[in-house]
Amino acid sequence: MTTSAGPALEVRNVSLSFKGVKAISDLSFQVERREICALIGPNGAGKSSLLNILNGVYIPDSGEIVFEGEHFRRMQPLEAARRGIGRGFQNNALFSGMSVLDNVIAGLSRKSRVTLVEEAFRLPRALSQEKAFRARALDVLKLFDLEKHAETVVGTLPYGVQKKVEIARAIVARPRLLLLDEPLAGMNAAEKQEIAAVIARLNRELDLTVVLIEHDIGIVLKLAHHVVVLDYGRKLADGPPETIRDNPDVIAAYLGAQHAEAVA
Amino acid sequence: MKRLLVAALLAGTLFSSFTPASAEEVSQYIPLPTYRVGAYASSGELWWAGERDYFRYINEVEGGVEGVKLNYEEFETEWSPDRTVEVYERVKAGKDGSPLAFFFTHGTPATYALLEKAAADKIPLIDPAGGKTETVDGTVFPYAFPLLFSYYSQASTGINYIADKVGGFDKLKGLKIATVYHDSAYGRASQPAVEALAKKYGFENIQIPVADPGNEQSPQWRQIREQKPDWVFLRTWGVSTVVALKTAQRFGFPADHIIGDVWAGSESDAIPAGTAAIGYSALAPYPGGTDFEIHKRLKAEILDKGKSDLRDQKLFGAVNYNIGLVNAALAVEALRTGYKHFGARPLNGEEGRWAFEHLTIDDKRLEEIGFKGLLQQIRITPTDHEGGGAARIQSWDGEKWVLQTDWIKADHELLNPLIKEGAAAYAKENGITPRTPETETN
Amino acid sequence: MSEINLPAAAEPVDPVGLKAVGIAAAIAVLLAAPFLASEYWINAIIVPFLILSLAGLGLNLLTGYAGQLSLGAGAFMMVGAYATFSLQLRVPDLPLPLALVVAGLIAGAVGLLFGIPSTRIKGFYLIVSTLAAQFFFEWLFLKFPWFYNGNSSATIALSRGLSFFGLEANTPHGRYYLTLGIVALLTLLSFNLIRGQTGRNWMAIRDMDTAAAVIGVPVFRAKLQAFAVSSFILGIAGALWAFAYLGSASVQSFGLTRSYQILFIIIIGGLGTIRGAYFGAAFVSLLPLALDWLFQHVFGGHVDAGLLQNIQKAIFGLLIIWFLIKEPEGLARLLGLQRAQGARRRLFPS
Amino acid sequence: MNMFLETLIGGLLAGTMYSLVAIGFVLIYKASGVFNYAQGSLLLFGALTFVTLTDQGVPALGAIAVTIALLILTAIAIEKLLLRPLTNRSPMTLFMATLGLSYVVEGVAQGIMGSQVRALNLGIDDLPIFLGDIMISQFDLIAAGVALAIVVVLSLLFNRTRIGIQLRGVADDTRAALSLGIDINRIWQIVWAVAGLVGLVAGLLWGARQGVQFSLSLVVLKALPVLIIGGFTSIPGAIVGGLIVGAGESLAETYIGPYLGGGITPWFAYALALVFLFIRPAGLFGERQIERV
Repeated sequence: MTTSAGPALEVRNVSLSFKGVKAISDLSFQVERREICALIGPNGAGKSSLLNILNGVYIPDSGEIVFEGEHFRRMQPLEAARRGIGRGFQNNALFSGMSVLDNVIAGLSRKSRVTLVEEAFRLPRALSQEKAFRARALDVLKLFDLEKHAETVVGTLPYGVQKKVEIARAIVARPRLLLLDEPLAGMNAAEKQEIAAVIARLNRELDLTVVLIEHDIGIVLKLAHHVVVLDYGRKLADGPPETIRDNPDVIAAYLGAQHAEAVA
Repeated sequence: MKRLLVAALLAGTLFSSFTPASAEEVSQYIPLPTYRVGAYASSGELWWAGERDYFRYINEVEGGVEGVKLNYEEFETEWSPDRTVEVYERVKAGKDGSPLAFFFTHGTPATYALLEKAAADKIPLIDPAGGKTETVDGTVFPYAFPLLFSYYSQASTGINYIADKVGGFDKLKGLKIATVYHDSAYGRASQPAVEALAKKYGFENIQIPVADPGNEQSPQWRQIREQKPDWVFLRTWGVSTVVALKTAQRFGFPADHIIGDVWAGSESDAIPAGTAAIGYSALAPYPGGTDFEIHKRLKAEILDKGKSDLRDQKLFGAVNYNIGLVNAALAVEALRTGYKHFGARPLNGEEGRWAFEHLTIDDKRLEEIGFKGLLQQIRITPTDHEGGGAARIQSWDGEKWVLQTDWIKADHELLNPLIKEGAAAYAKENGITPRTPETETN
Repeated sequence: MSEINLPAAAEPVDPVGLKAVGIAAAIAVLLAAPFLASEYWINAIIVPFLILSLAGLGLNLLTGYAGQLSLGAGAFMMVGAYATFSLQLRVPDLPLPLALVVAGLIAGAVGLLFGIPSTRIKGFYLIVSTLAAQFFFEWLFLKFPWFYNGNSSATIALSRGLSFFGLEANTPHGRYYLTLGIVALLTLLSFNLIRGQTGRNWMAIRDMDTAAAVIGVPVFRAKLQAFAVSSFILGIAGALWAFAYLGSASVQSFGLTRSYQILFIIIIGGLGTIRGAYFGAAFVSLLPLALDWLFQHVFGGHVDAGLLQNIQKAIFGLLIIWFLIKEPEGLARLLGLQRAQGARRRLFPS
Repeated sequence: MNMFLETLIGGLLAGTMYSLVAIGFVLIYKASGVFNYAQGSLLLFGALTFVTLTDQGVPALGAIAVTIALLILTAIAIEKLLLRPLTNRSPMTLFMATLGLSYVVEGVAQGIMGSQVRALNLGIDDLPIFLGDIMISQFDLIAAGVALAIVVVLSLLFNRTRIGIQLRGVADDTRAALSLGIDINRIWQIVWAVAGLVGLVAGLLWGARQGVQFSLSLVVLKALPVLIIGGFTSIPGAIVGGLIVGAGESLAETYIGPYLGGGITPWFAYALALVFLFIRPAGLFGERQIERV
């Protein structure tokens, strides 16, 4: 664990636009280490785009990311993964041609130190790594009570279960920062409680900083230590859940009343 | 249901090699690897018609060769060497009690592919006016017969014709002769000979490649217009010949100064080129037309009795049809030579080789079999598997090929050393000790 | 939480025993084959079938598992064949199997080179880089006589024939065992690869290459590995095709139609499966012969030969369409075999 | 300088002949997402039918009408027997199905109409026209005019008519178009028929130039690099791609060829396409896929 004192993640004046449409405009906020930070806001507020910037899928027009003290004008996906940034996706980008277990083991690929030749001839080092990876992946599956689906092709599983596989894949390689894009979407109330509890436990036990996008305000207020509210790519509010709940702008943004004036 | 169908189809192939032997006397088995599908079918279709019609004529009118009937069978290969190899493997053991006396390859790529296999199985490969030029030297290649006209002879005969046209070999000095060739082994096969001839007679030799399939040739003919050659050789086939003639017309190069090689001189090369082909001449070891004695006999005995394999009777006497006739006649005369020596019963590969190496067809024999003017005099020996090396020149008048000259012979003193040298190099590389035919007995 | 999920099919009694017997029987038949089948069947059907399966296996790693479309199988086979020829000619004391391995490495390096564009170009457009390879090598190995040692027919052939560490292998049996040995070894290596981390990386790239990058799969390196391994196998298949089957080969034996044939083998056989290459190769080599035999015997002399051959070609085309409609995952599924552990339902994503 | 200009202009005009073939591909890929390997065989089938009819003495106009009718019927048959059973299958499966289709079309065409080579005279003889001392092929000029005319007609069809709008809808998102009640099957039949007609025009022009014979379907190899440069989904792209490939090949064979031994056009076209793709990975006019994750 790096012992840098500063915040785990800092977003400084980041802006992003697609062919002139401003997705994110001059956004800045900080996430402390071992904090669960929730990003909330209406659809199209730029939440998913921000996550895509954090692990290099999109390149911001301006601004920078500071992760564990290092400054990044532009993050590369592979670089982000190597530095321990795990990621879950909105419409869960699982490898639908592979089994649940294989999907989760794929999350460990950056830790693989085995060469092609060793695998081809199944040399001892390859076998031992394979055994270790499978064991670790099975442990994580147990965490999400998914062992019975281990050999099932992920494409055939219901949406809720696929979501759990995705989170499992994101944490199997012990990331230091976990980015989750609507992890609880498509789940019933019981499942939401169950997964929220797992996220909270991972945060506590693995010192895992979490940035998640969530629409269910009830869950957000209970789970998150810190909430950032986005609207039309701008930061509306940034603080502990309690202050956010009573903030008039946030309520308006959600109810849309004040929206008309803002736009006119 | 699905599994049944696939199983039935696969099972079907198991029985292919167990066909029952026919009862009456054994006939000489002649497999024909043919192509009636794909881009080469246009020339192939007529070739096989010529062969089948002549074999049928021999079987039904002359009662076989020295009494031995011919049992010919076709196998589709789509002109691909791989499928011809497969057919060769299937038939090399012979059929209905008759071994294989020889194997028609019907294409130069197939001959290249089968060279080593056939030598190992001692079965002569017959590829008239084609084949690998070095195989003319029978001492290194006992089982390969590029009869009639090798690629080197093509170059030499062409140059002899030009010399005749410009009034003598000395006039060749200082001329520019360009060759537009299809960029393949086939297209380049006569380059060594042209180089040697250029050194000997002092003309400038320009080689211009056309990439396959050759359906766009403006850059090539623009280069020709810039360099202004006196004569152009076309070493092309199929589409590249037609497009060459049309582009030449557009660039203003006179068709009567273009000479096509054997495989660029048939109706299917000239007709599509329309007016651009008028005056275009081609080397013809296989002259076109029907005013030969054999055509009269075939017309009476086969064509008019509806026994011809030709789908379109109008194509009787087309260059490709006559190729079939000549190939079949060479095979029949060789078998006849073999039967007279070994007895009138099917020959095997070794006897077939002897028969071809003692094949002689002189003018008198040509008269008897009605091939006078259609086939050149030929004398194959163990050291010379070409045996002829001459061709006539025919030019296209818009409807048909008109014969311009009698047989023009290639300059063998110049070519033979080249061939010997090539064959010796092959022998050294493959550890073959050239045989000395004089000492052989039978 | 009720999940509608079908547990894996219950294994039959004592699976290990049954499987072991099955494999032992298969090996016995394979080893005894040359003594059972006729020389024609060995030379003209089984050996080419094995080599086409090997080529299909190689291409399937790249297209079926890693999802990278390639129309260059012919080119990489060609590189393997010409490399083996040059090695055997210019390094005489190198035994053939080593020459094959080195030739495979050369083909693999060339494959890797033509895999570089795959980092920026995706989907159907990627065929441009392998087509460039296809046409470039068809030109290169014909234009410069050094590659075929200058002989006039521009063909390549092993002057000292096939040998296996000194053992003469020029007989049909020799060719069969040499081919069988190599195909079996490379199939085993491929099987190990796709079950390990490499296979997972490839399938991740095939299914969703952006997500793969984000979770840490080294996409660029894995794609190049796929091209390299695939071309390594294709190179050796090319050398076997030239010297164990044909005897002498030229640029023409590895043209674009060869690339289409190999791609066709893995699609009809089953993308993303090891067994698929074998079923596809069987379909391609046996069905035309079966159709030919069937037509010769049924229609024989009564129908015009040209019409017969063309109708046969049309029927083969209809059969292709029919198989593709009936069974999207290819023959491997059609023949109802239990899906191999490595096989996946996923087809090449659009 | 004239040599360069003539080579360039000659190449550009020759390129339009490639575009004609490429347009057929684009139409079918744009509307039904099928990379139609059988486009060459259909092009051949059209030209062969026309020539066979005219050889039988049928007047040109009558032959054209019959051929067009036949192509429309073929399009409907292809849609019913091939596209409908294979809807929403992967492009690879569809690509291979069109390989099967090409065997069927070529087998039937060669079986019924024979394989002899036929001359085709469209009344346009391939004579030179001189601009100063730059020589242009009259035939290629007319072909270029035909290609441009087809592009104009097609863009009118696509942008102005109701069917055209539906076509573009289907091309953009098949499922969305289906949900709006657009009859996908009818649209695909129309697209394949139009592609067949464009193929017929290309077949007649190429047939007049090289004779109507079975290697006519090899023309597809010339169209592939054009498609890759221009993008699979844009008709103007096919024209621009054709011009670039035509000019590129012509200049390369004349200026670079001699140093490399000549005959470099086939691979040079793909090398050119590779360079363009590095700049724009989905072709000049093809739509860039935005990474939706």
